[in-house]
Amino acid sequence: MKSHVIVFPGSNCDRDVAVAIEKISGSAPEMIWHKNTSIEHSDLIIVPGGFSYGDYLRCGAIASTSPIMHEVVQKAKAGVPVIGICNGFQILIETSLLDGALIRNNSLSFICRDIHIKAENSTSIFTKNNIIAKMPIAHNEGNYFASTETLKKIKDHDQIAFRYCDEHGVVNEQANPNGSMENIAGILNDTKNVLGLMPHPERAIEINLGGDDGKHIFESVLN
Amino acid sequence: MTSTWIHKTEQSLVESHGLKHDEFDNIVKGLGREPNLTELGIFSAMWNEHCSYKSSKFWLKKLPTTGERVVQGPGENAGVIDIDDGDVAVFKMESHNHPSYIEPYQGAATGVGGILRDIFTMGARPVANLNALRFGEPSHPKTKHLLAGVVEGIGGYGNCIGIPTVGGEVNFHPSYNGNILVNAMTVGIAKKDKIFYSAAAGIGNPVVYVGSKTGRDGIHGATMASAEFDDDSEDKKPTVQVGDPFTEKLLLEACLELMKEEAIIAIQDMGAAGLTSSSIEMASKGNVGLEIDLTKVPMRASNMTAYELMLSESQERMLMVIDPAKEDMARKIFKKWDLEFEVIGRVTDTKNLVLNMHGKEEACIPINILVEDAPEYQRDYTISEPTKDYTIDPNSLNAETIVDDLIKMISHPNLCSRRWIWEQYDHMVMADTIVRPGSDAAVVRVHGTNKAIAMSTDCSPTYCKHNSFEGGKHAVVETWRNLIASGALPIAITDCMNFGNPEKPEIMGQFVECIRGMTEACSALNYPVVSGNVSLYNETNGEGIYPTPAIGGVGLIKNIEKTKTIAFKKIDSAIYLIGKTEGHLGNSHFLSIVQNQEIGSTPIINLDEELKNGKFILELVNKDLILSSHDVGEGGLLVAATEMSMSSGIGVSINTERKNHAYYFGEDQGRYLVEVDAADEQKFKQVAEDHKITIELIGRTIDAYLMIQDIGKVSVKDLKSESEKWFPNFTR
Amino acid sequence: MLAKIHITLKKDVLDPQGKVIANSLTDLGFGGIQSVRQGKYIEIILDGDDKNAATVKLNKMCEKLLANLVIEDYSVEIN
Amino acid sequence: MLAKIHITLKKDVLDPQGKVIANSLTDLGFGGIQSVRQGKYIEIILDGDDKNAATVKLNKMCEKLLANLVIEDYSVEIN
Ligand SMILES: Nc1ncnc2c1ncn2[C@@H]1O[C@H](COP(=O)(O)OP(=O)(O)O)[C@@H](O)[C@H]1O
Ligand SMILES: [Mg+2]
Repeated sequence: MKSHVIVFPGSNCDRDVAVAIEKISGSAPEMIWHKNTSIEHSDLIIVPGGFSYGDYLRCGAIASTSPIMHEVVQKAKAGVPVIGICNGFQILIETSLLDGALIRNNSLSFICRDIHIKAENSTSIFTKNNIIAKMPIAHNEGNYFASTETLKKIKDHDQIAFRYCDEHGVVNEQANPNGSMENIAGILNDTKNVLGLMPHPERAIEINLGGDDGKHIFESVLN
Repeated sequence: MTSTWIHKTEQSLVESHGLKHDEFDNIVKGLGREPNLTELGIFSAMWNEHCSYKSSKFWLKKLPTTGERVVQGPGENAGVIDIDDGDVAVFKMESHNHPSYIEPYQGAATGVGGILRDIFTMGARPVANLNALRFGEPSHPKTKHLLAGVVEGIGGYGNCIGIPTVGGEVNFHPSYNGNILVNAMTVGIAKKDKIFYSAAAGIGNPVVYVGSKTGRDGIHGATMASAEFDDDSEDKKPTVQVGDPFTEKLLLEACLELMKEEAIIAIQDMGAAGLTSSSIEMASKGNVGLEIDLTKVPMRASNMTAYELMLSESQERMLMVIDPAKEDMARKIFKKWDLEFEVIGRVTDTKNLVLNMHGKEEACIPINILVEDAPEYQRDYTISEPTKDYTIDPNSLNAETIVDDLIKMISHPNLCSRRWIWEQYDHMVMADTIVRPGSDAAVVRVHGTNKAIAMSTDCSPTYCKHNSFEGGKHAVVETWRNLIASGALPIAITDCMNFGNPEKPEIMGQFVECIRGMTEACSALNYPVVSGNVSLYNETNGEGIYPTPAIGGVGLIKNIEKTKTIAFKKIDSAIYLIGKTEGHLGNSHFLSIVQNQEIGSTPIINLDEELKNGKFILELVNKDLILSSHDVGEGGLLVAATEMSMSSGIGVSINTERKNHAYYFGEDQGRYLVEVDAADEQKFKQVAEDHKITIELIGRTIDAYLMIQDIGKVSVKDLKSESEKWFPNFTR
Repeated sequence: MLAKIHITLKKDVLDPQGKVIANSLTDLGFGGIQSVRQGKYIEIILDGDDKNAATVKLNKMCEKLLANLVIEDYSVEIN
Repeated sequence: MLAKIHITLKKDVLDPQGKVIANSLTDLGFGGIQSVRQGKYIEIILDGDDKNAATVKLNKMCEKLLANLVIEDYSVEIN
């Protein structure tokens, strides 16, 4: 099992995700600096959370043009599993690996709290554990938006990975923390090997941190 | 040197630099000539209250600053304490009051940026931010804008750089209507043998500037922080600094990367008074001189003068003295992080600060006159009589209103849930937050270990106003209790002394008394001061703020499994009150919130009792005899019990002998509520008896309701929604 | 050469910020506000004085980085 | 009535975003960039057709809410 974590100058969840992967899989991922241009054989690439370039201009925009992202896109197209978490999700969206856009939370404020998500697609490698999971979100721009056609397309192709829900798995407006269309918390590409999600599974890997539901998402890929 | 153009007749120039006449005379005496403008600017920056501590130094020396675990006390960028295994915690609190009043977002953001640099300058990786905030009354027209801006600014900076903001406090009081307080605290972790200091050394060694370019930001910021506000101050706006948290993140990583090499001889962040204070601090500590070529300073604006370069407060910059053999390696690291790296000068043996620009000498000042000759005042002070006690007629209060009064209290801005604030802060990044905001202390694990540090900030300004001595004691003790209640061994504090104009004897008297109170508490609890900050002249149009010695306490939890939170853990546990309850309603939240009057005396703390009860709690923690614990503070017993319920959803049925307001809402000191598993009750009582601790069974946990026998009940869900609605409604 | 770039949200894209600004303005007593949309305004100072070449370049900058064409439109203007 | 409002940072105020955008454009191979400054562009649709009255109102909006006069300048234009 060989995994890689991409590190941008303003990434700040890179260490957290590396700790989580090592804890779950037993082997530490390799950290890849954004100025690198290639990644050798990889079983999983993670684009972590943070503020890659301060979130200046648009979240993820500047990072998406970095040399390493060109390689990540190639790998993704070749079928390598890729997960973008929070800012990583924003970056994957900006590279067009994933559809739609992430705009300002409808509250206009940063939100850091535990939420629940529910796996919608149960066929992808990331969602086969089919869970209702509690984990934190921490973002300013996690409000998922897609045009009517795009939304139809991702639904038709079963690309919605997770939706925000309440603790019992009910998807409703109260459970939507940021205004995302149809409570979308995470989506897949059409070949289902690329996942982007706003919640932070790497912050939910042990009871001491408030819960370990995040493990399921990694376990379903790592095992 | 040609400029002898300042004549004493040009008093306005001297005055506009905030210097008194005799201070100016001392400059002339020290230099043997009149200073030029650049030099005048340097003296003005160094000798203002903010940098020189001229009114407070004499009194600060009285604080206890040593202890078994103190590695570095006050005097460096931050204090350092030993947390075992070769690890240390590095921490400090700092004010950014005036800038935050002028521009709340940027003022608060750059306050966070500044305190972070103080911590990583010492070689520590910051792991937690806290903030102590005071605003005017909610009905004041500026309060909403200031609150929203400050909270967003703190979050904006901390979230971006990726350091969790895990705690703090906030109060509203009319005394802050025209002068809010924004105090930011950062805690970092380092290795004990890898701490970096600021003393320059090695004649000829390069002085290196790193970080952002210098612009005309905040010129005279440090002087402004020491001047009273008047109605014109809002026009002094163009000097506001803008924070760049992304660059700070780069600077943090670059500095920590370089610190792994043996390259840095001295390092100092550029905070207030930028290049001036950092260069002088380094030279003075190292007892050497510095020669700087200002032409080399990376500049953002064109045509900057020596004066502007020396006084600019552009953010995200550092000054270092490095080993010349490591210069190329160091440069490479900073280039990798896209930061400026320029050798701007050398260490000299002249003991002078010499500034050149375009081949011309712009200043030459002996360091010792800047530092040792800095003014120090023992200002006159008068101590106000503590406010007298006030006895409330027990018959005037009807016990039937207790539940309604409780709801009024927990939904009041000074006692309600702060969730709206801390949900805007990323309090979990770095994945080591063991106890999140909303409990007594925040608890953050030392990465890769099984131990943690606990942190809390506190101060009750109304206590300090009505009895500055007891108020000073209280602020220290309250943080201590919060650490204890979390299961931590309290180790040391940092302080941020926010007061009015020290030239007024009654304000100076408040300062003196608060220091005396803090000193007593710190000594009794073996809880020394390792760093701090003083912010004076917090006044608007002659009205001083309430004395506000904000305290930040840090403690150690050796095994995170022993951490305690305020949340009830299960149904059917016994709830015990530790400590004596007389029913002290003077100067309480009950009176201020429910009766709308600020009267009566500040409660008195018995430090022996305090120590005894605190040690008892720690013993219970060690013996695993309690499930949860909470200190009884603002609002008294019933508010504390309610907080434990709200934070868990578990209810409590209270059945006590005394059933009156004074009992339920009195703010007697030295008390805790603990939850004891029914199976452990006997053992618990035995330990209490062994230590002669006053305990009182007040009730048992139940499902979902707060019930007070013979008085009334209310659901925990309703309490929670009452407690959580004020902030969102106010800021909508 | 000074280039002025306007980046605006596409018509059917939700603008939470614009909506909140509109509400706040109304709350402040400003009547008659039908809608508010917030966009970006970027000023770039470029070397040289070939306006045509610059226009081509600026359009590319917008497409590659400055605008997100999924949700945004842009316009370029050179003084 | 469509009003266009530009909000820009005052001259000497640091623009962290502009700096990062300039670097990133240069990294992408766009040469000759001297500086980038990022501001806001707000479009407001207002009832009525009295341009003078609207201008007064829009200036007030900028001062009260839209612009942060401590660090920003603004300009108003009505079509
Ligand atoms: N400005 C703030 N920022 C972050 N957390 C805060 C802030 N103000 C209060 N809190 C958190 O809310 C909780 C309650 O605060 P407070 O009422 O001051 O507690 P206590 O009385 O126990 O000291 C604490 O966990 C505290 O850290
Ligand atoms: Mg407490």
